[in-house]
Amino acid sequence: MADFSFPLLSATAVVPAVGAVATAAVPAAKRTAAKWLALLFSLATLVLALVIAVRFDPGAKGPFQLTESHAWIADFGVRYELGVDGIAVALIALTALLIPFVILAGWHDADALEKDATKRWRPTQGFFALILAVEAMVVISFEATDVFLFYIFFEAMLIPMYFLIGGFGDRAGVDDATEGAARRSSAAVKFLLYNLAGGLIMLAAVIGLYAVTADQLGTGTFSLQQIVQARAAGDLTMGTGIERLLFLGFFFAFAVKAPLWPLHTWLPGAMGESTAPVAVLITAVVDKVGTFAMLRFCLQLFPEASKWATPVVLVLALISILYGALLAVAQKDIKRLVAYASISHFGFIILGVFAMTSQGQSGATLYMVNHGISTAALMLVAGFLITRRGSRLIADYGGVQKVAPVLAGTFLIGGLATLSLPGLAPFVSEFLVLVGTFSRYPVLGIIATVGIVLAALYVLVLYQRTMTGPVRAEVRAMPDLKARELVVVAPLIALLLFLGVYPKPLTNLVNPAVDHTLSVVDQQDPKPDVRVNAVPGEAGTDRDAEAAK
Amino acid sequence: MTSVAAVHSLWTMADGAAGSPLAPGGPSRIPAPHIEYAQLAPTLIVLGAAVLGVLVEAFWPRRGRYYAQVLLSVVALAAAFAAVIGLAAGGFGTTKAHIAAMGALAVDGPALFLQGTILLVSLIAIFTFAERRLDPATHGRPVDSFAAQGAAVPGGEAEKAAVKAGFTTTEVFPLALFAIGGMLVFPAANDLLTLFVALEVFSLPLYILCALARRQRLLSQESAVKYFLLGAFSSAFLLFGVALLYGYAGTVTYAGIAEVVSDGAKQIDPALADTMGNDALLLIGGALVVMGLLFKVGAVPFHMWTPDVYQGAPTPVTGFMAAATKVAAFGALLRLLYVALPGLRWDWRPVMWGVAILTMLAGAVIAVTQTDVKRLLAYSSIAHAGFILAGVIATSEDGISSVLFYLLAYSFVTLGAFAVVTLVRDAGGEATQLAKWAGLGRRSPLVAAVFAVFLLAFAGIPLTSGFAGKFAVFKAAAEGGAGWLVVIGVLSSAIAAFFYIRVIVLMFFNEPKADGPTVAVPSPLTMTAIAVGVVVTLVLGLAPQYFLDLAGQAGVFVR
Amino acid sequence: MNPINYLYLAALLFTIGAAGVLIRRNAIVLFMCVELMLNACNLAFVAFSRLHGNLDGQIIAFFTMVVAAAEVVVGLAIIVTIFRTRHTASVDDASLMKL
Amino acid sequence: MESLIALLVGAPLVGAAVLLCGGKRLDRAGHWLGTLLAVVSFVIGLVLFANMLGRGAEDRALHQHLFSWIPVGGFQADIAFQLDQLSMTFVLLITGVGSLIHIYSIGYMEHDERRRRFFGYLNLFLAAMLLLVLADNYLLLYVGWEGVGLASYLLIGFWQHKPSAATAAKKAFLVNRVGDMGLSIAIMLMFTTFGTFAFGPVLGAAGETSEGKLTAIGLMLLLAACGKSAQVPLQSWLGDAMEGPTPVSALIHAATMVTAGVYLITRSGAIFDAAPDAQTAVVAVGAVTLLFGAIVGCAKDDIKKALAGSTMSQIGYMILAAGLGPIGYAFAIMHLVTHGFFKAGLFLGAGSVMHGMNDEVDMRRYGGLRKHMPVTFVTFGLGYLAIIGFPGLSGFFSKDKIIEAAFASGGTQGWILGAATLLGAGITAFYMTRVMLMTFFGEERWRKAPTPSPDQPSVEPAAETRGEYEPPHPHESPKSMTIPMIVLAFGSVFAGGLFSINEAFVHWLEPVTSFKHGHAPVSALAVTASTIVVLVIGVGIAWLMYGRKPVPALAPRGSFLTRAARRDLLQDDFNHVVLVRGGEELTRALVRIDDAVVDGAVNGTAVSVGGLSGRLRRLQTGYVRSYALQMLGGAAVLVFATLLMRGV
Repeated sequence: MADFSFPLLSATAVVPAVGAVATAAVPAAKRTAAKWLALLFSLATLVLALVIAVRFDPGAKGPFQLTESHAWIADFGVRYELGVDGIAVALIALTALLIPFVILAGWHDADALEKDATKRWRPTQGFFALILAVEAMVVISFEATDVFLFYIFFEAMLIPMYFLIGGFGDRAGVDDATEGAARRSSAAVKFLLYNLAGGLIMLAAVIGLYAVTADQLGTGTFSLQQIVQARAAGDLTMGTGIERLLFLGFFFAFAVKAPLWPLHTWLPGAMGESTAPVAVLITAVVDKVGTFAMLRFCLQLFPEASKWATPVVLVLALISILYGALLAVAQKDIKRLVAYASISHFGFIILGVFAMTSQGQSGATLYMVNHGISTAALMLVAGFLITRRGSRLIADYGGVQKVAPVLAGTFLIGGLATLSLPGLAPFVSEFLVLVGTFSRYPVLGIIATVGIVLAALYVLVLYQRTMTGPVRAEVRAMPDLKARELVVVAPLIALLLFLGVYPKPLTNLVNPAVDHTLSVVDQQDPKPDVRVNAVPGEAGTDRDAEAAK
Repeated sequence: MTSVAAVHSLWTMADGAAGSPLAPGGPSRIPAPHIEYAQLAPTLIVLGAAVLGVLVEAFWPRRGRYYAQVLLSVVALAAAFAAVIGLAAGGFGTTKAHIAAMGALAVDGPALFLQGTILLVSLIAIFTFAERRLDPATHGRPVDSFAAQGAAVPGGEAEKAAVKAGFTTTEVFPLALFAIGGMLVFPAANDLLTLFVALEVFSLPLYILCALARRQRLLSQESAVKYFLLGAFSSAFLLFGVALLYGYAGTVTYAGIAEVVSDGAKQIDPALADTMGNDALLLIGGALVVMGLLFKVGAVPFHMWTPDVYQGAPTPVTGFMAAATKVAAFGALLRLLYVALPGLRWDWRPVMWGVAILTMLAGAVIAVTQTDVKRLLAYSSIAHAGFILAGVIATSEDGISSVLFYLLAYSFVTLGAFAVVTLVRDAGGEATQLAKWAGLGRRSPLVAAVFAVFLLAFAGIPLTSGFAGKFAVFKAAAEGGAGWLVVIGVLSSAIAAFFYIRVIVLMFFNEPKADGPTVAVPSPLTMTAIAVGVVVTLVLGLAPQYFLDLAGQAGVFVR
Repeated sequence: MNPINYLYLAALLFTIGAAGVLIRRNAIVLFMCVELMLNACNLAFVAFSRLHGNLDGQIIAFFTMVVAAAEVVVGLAIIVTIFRTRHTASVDDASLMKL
Repeated sequence: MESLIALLVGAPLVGAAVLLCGGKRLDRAGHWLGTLLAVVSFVIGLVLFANMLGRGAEDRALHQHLFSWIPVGGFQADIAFQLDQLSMTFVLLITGVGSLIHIYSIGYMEHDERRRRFFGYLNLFLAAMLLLVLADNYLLLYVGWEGVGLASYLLIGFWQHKPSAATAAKKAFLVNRVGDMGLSIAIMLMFTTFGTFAFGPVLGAAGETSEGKLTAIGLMLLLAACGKSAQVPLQSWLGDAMEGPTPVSALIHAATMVTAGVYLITRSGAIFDAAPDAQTAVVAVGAVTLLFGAIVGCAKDDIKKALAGSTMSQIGYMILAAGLGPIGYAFAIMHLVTHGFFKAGLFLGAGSVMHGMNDEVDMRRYGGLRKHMPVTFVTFGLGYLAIIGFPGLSGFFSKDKIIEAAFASGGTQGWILGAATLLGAGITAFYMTRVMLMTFFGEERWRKAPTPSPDQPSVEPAAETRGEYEPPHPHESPKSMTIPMIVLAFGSVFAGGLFSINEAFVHWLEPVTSFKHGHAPVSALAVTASTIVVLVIGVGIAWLMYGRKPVPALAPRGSFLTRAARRDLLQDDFNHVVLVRGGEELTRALVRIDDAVVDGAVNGTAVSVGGLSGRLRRLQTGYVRSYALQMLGGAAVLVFATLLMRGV
């Protein structure tokens, strides 16, 4: 894309950043204006993201496209290097897509705080500005191909996230204001410290990486491509011990973010205490950076160490899957239930990443996207439900289906997506992950399959307890979804259906990137023991050609 | 017998005395010392201004004195800074770097860089000194944060009279200037005597400044007396160390000592050589001198004074001390270790490792349970001293420049933070109890946000100067092979993050108290101070390259 | 007599001074002990200068005295003010700030 | 022609989409639209059928490749259809019966304000079921497989305000999920073994891999079949599924969906043929279930639950037949079709009875209804005769063949299976006769108020305590309901016969499910004879118990077996104790661990740091002299450390 001089990637990150500033600057009186402004900027970002997706050419040579590279901090060997592969494009698109919905869904989330608003203290403006800030940082960390650049935003995004959780938490079912504030801030602090600790340990590894490269390449560098190439050329050979230590440093941070058992305990609190849109922001957008980084940095920077760690990681992922699902079954709080469900799903993603098969990793990437959409759908509808009833407890609901059928219906679809029902997007990714895992580790694959039964269990139990049965007095007057809420949910559901039936655009985008990763790690898919007719791949594609005719 | 030899040697040396500066045979043959005034300009300007300041105190009419003093100090500091720039531009930082004033002072990269930093910081600090809008005017006259009359008994008749008469302690400005003068010399000192004198020159005025708080005079005086006694105590150790080093090397110039250290004991008088293992002299002496400096930088276990003094001293002074003193002291420490005792590297490195680790951890851990903002910042400054030590230990050019950069970054953050502390006030003056800061973010988001920025910089969150600095020193340490030091540093900064975050939580997430403090609207002076702090913090966080280059070029000591 | 002994004396004086700082309560006495330490240093300087047969040490001794004198001025000023307010010169009373 | 296949699935799918998204404005026309689309796809089916007959036996299979679905490396999943004789049979059954039941539901659901939604779900089911049988690869089949599961979930729980319904729906879905696990593992195995999971290649290459792998695949497929077709040990959901509206029970839980397992096994014949152990497992499951279901059917007083038991048992027959390999496949499918007719008919009959009896389901509250609803009586009766295998009716032909095949499977296995199937036939005769007698014959028990009893939830105590009980007014159902029943009755009478005319059905299927004649150790005649004997015995006993003496309004305590059978042979109790309770305990324990251990570790560190901080703070005593002391100590340490380094 040399001919394409306009810095598309930077723009995609800058627009929301500018939006954040602009929104924050809106005077206190113009609250609604601020909301619209934020929405506008998020949509602009979406447009840019789509342009990226269009500009991106899956077939092209080289791991990264639309690259930008400028000198930044020479002393640290840091360059401002951006570039996207299929995986990044998919996730950027996801982020840019979700943020407008998050903003719409959170339209009134900050209103509760307006009571003690002053000329200077402008909750609404702050809320939406922070959301946009998070978007900007997430986007750029998806784009960064310089480890240091990535690290900076990987860490920095914690701050706005932290204020979103602690400052604009969920007031539903909180009778005592100060007690609620305490719960919120403790959740926020836990989120921040947990991730900060992870990040700092990663920092040590980042510095170590610099030391290694500086020692062996003469000048220290953080450029992913440069390091990968140097490795390939044999100029860079890390000692086994060093490589493992560095890998662990990186992986720890990502495992906290992802989150992987047993580093998950911050998530339920954070999601439970924050409003639904923010919870979506956490689990559907921010956490993806962790799994994405495993795929892009852990595997490509430290292939040998990754292989060395694979067994342990896979087992942890497996534990996450089952553990998260079982705990989800036992939750009394809707949001915490979704949180534990997410932990289970992240287990699947990590399983797919480290299965080191093309199905596994493509599946994992699709999973990131699909999980983002499905969780968003489920969580946002849950949020609408909670704001209506003013309680997060499952026990406080019942028979909603009768009074608010549309709400119940969308909730059910979100749930079915979460239990990855065939025909909905998550099924595709989940099955790919399972197949990918199974083809190399049959036993793990089978155990992981138990997860789909548990998923059905917690989703259906949730649905039954909240939506079915005799109508409870408290929900009798519950209104059905409003127009704004439908605008939020309908597209998500449509997307779930579309990607469930026709995920090809996504797979086409992702496959080359995955193949590249696998080649870096130098792993091939295990071959089937009976070779049936030609290569199925070709068969599939040429049959496609026919279909096209 | 040995004694005879020794005595004899004295006579003989006195006889054919070519080289000795004090050769007998009448004053006619004493060569006049040759001083490069131009190259010492920064120091001279500041000290000269200080003297002028004293005269102003003596003769200038009282009502105009404040303005005269402020003007004088600002101009002087600006001029001195200009001089530093001039020298640097003249290449004295790099190519023309050399020893001036007959080996007393070095004019080289680190010296100029640090002097520049000190001068800038002091300039800002003077602004906060001069702030007169925060305290309510008494008897219609604006007052600053210093006692009306330092000598008067708190709450006594004399003080009342002084307040009524509208006295203000404008002496603070010359005092500050003297201190700054000493600080300028400190990192440039190229022999142990100059080191000691400079130390005292900047310490003594600080002792007094500490005692001059307008409010809570008891605490202020207590901090002064503590600082003074411990300071004197430590300087005594330093001096004894100097003595021993002199005894070992027979000279106090860094170059001379380094030479002796490198080519062993042959220069030592046999009388010494066979009576005591002269290495012992060297090692003990070195250790004691280093201890004197560690006291100034507030490294564990010589940090006790820090929290008490930081808390009791008038906040502007605290900010000034916290920022400038650290810069000067680390400068001196660097020069001592890199120029005088490089031969001892293998002896002091492990020890400094221990000190660094202790300092980082102790500072971070103790800070966790602090309840007073100023004490909190004091402990955080201790932790930071530990981080900087990690860079010092690297014993590489990278190490030096990283430390220089860190000092630049850190000093501005600190100054800004303390400046913010001066704004948050209630009836009893500054409200430094953390509990009172609850919900500040609601009352005045701007101030809270600014303070949050400083805290995040302290915590080393990316995109702030704190992160760049921390990364620089840890990188240097890692390249110096101190990987585990880095890991421990990272862990302790994780602990440190905890209490910085705590303050942010307090400010933003806790409901404001009814009787909570209010944020006073300061004059442009303090505003500038804070603004500069924020700007530097962000600039050094986002685009540190230029300053890293600067520090990189300045990273070479002249020997 | 061997000048080394002066060094031992100096070390002894220094130790006494340090010990004094640790045991005495009265600020003035404390301060005196510090002065004693400084003078111990002076003695060491002079002794070394004698041993090395150059005069630097003796010059340094003069500097030290001046510095010590300056210190006295400042120190006494502070101690006197605090005595005025508290009507005691015991350093143990000056312990409002702790932990 | 190919392009029509997609339309086949598309029509009801569109219907579902429109009806479910359409909103209230469709309430009035909704059911018509739904029915119309069902009929449309039936018509398309007929067209395709005609077209297929037009071609030679071998090249009857049609393929349609829509687009490549999930292409990842070697993993190529396509959206592609395959319409061969086997699929065709199912298509006609599904769309045919489906259309009838749509029509029936128009009347049956008349008074339900959510009728539009009901038809939407029905259409959704049709689409999914058609996808299941038309898919040309296992993954797409899996989509249909879970799709029908979803539809069944929605329809069982259609009356969601009833907790029992909601629970039943959830249970059905969960149990099915366990089966689905089997299917997905099977698909993964196929992928790792053959590198694909399309029917053609997999079944073509089945022989080339190790028997062990095939056995594994077979067993996994069997697990799936058990879940969907309510076979032991995953049968527990079917009884509860009767909570759904009766048309649903007729369509999904009798005629079509529950037979998907049979389809799966028959479709995967090639795999099973190469894996004898798997086949043995299949027949074992079939045999056990056919007896299990029959026994349960004997003890139920709820008419629908009794029929459900019978369904289970009949599908047991099919599974067993399918497990017998080439000698059984065709008969399994044939019985499947005939069963589709008469069981659907019976359910619709039951529905019509309930319709006339204010939704009373307890057969002990029926009796003598033949006078009041003649059409229902006749159609139901014909269905009854068909299912017990009355000579000349559908059931007779299909079931008889299965029994023969069972004997033909040879050796002791043959004898055991034969015996089992025979016994099953007898029990079938017994419980169906019981149903018949209790419902349409004997005194009209519904005339007098129900006698209060603890274990009769269907009785409102309020009514009879206040003695103001007015009996229901049994009446014949409207045309929209009776016509389908009549049509089905025809099916149940003649289908079997038609199929058996010089083995038309068998030959029709032969290209797909290779057929070979089983050689029974006993002559076909003998089998038929013994079947009839057993049948007579069964009917006789039933008449002695329920026909001759009046049926007690209150169920007698009965033998242990009876009581166990009432509770589905204690299977649910087992599930409850082991799975439910155990699961709850496990999750509770995990919650505690999560708080105490995993999270505790984290909080623990924080707390301990705080404690350490508190302790270290105490060093800061505030006394200058202690500071000085510490400094001195520090200095000393510093000095000695330095000396130590040098070793001086």
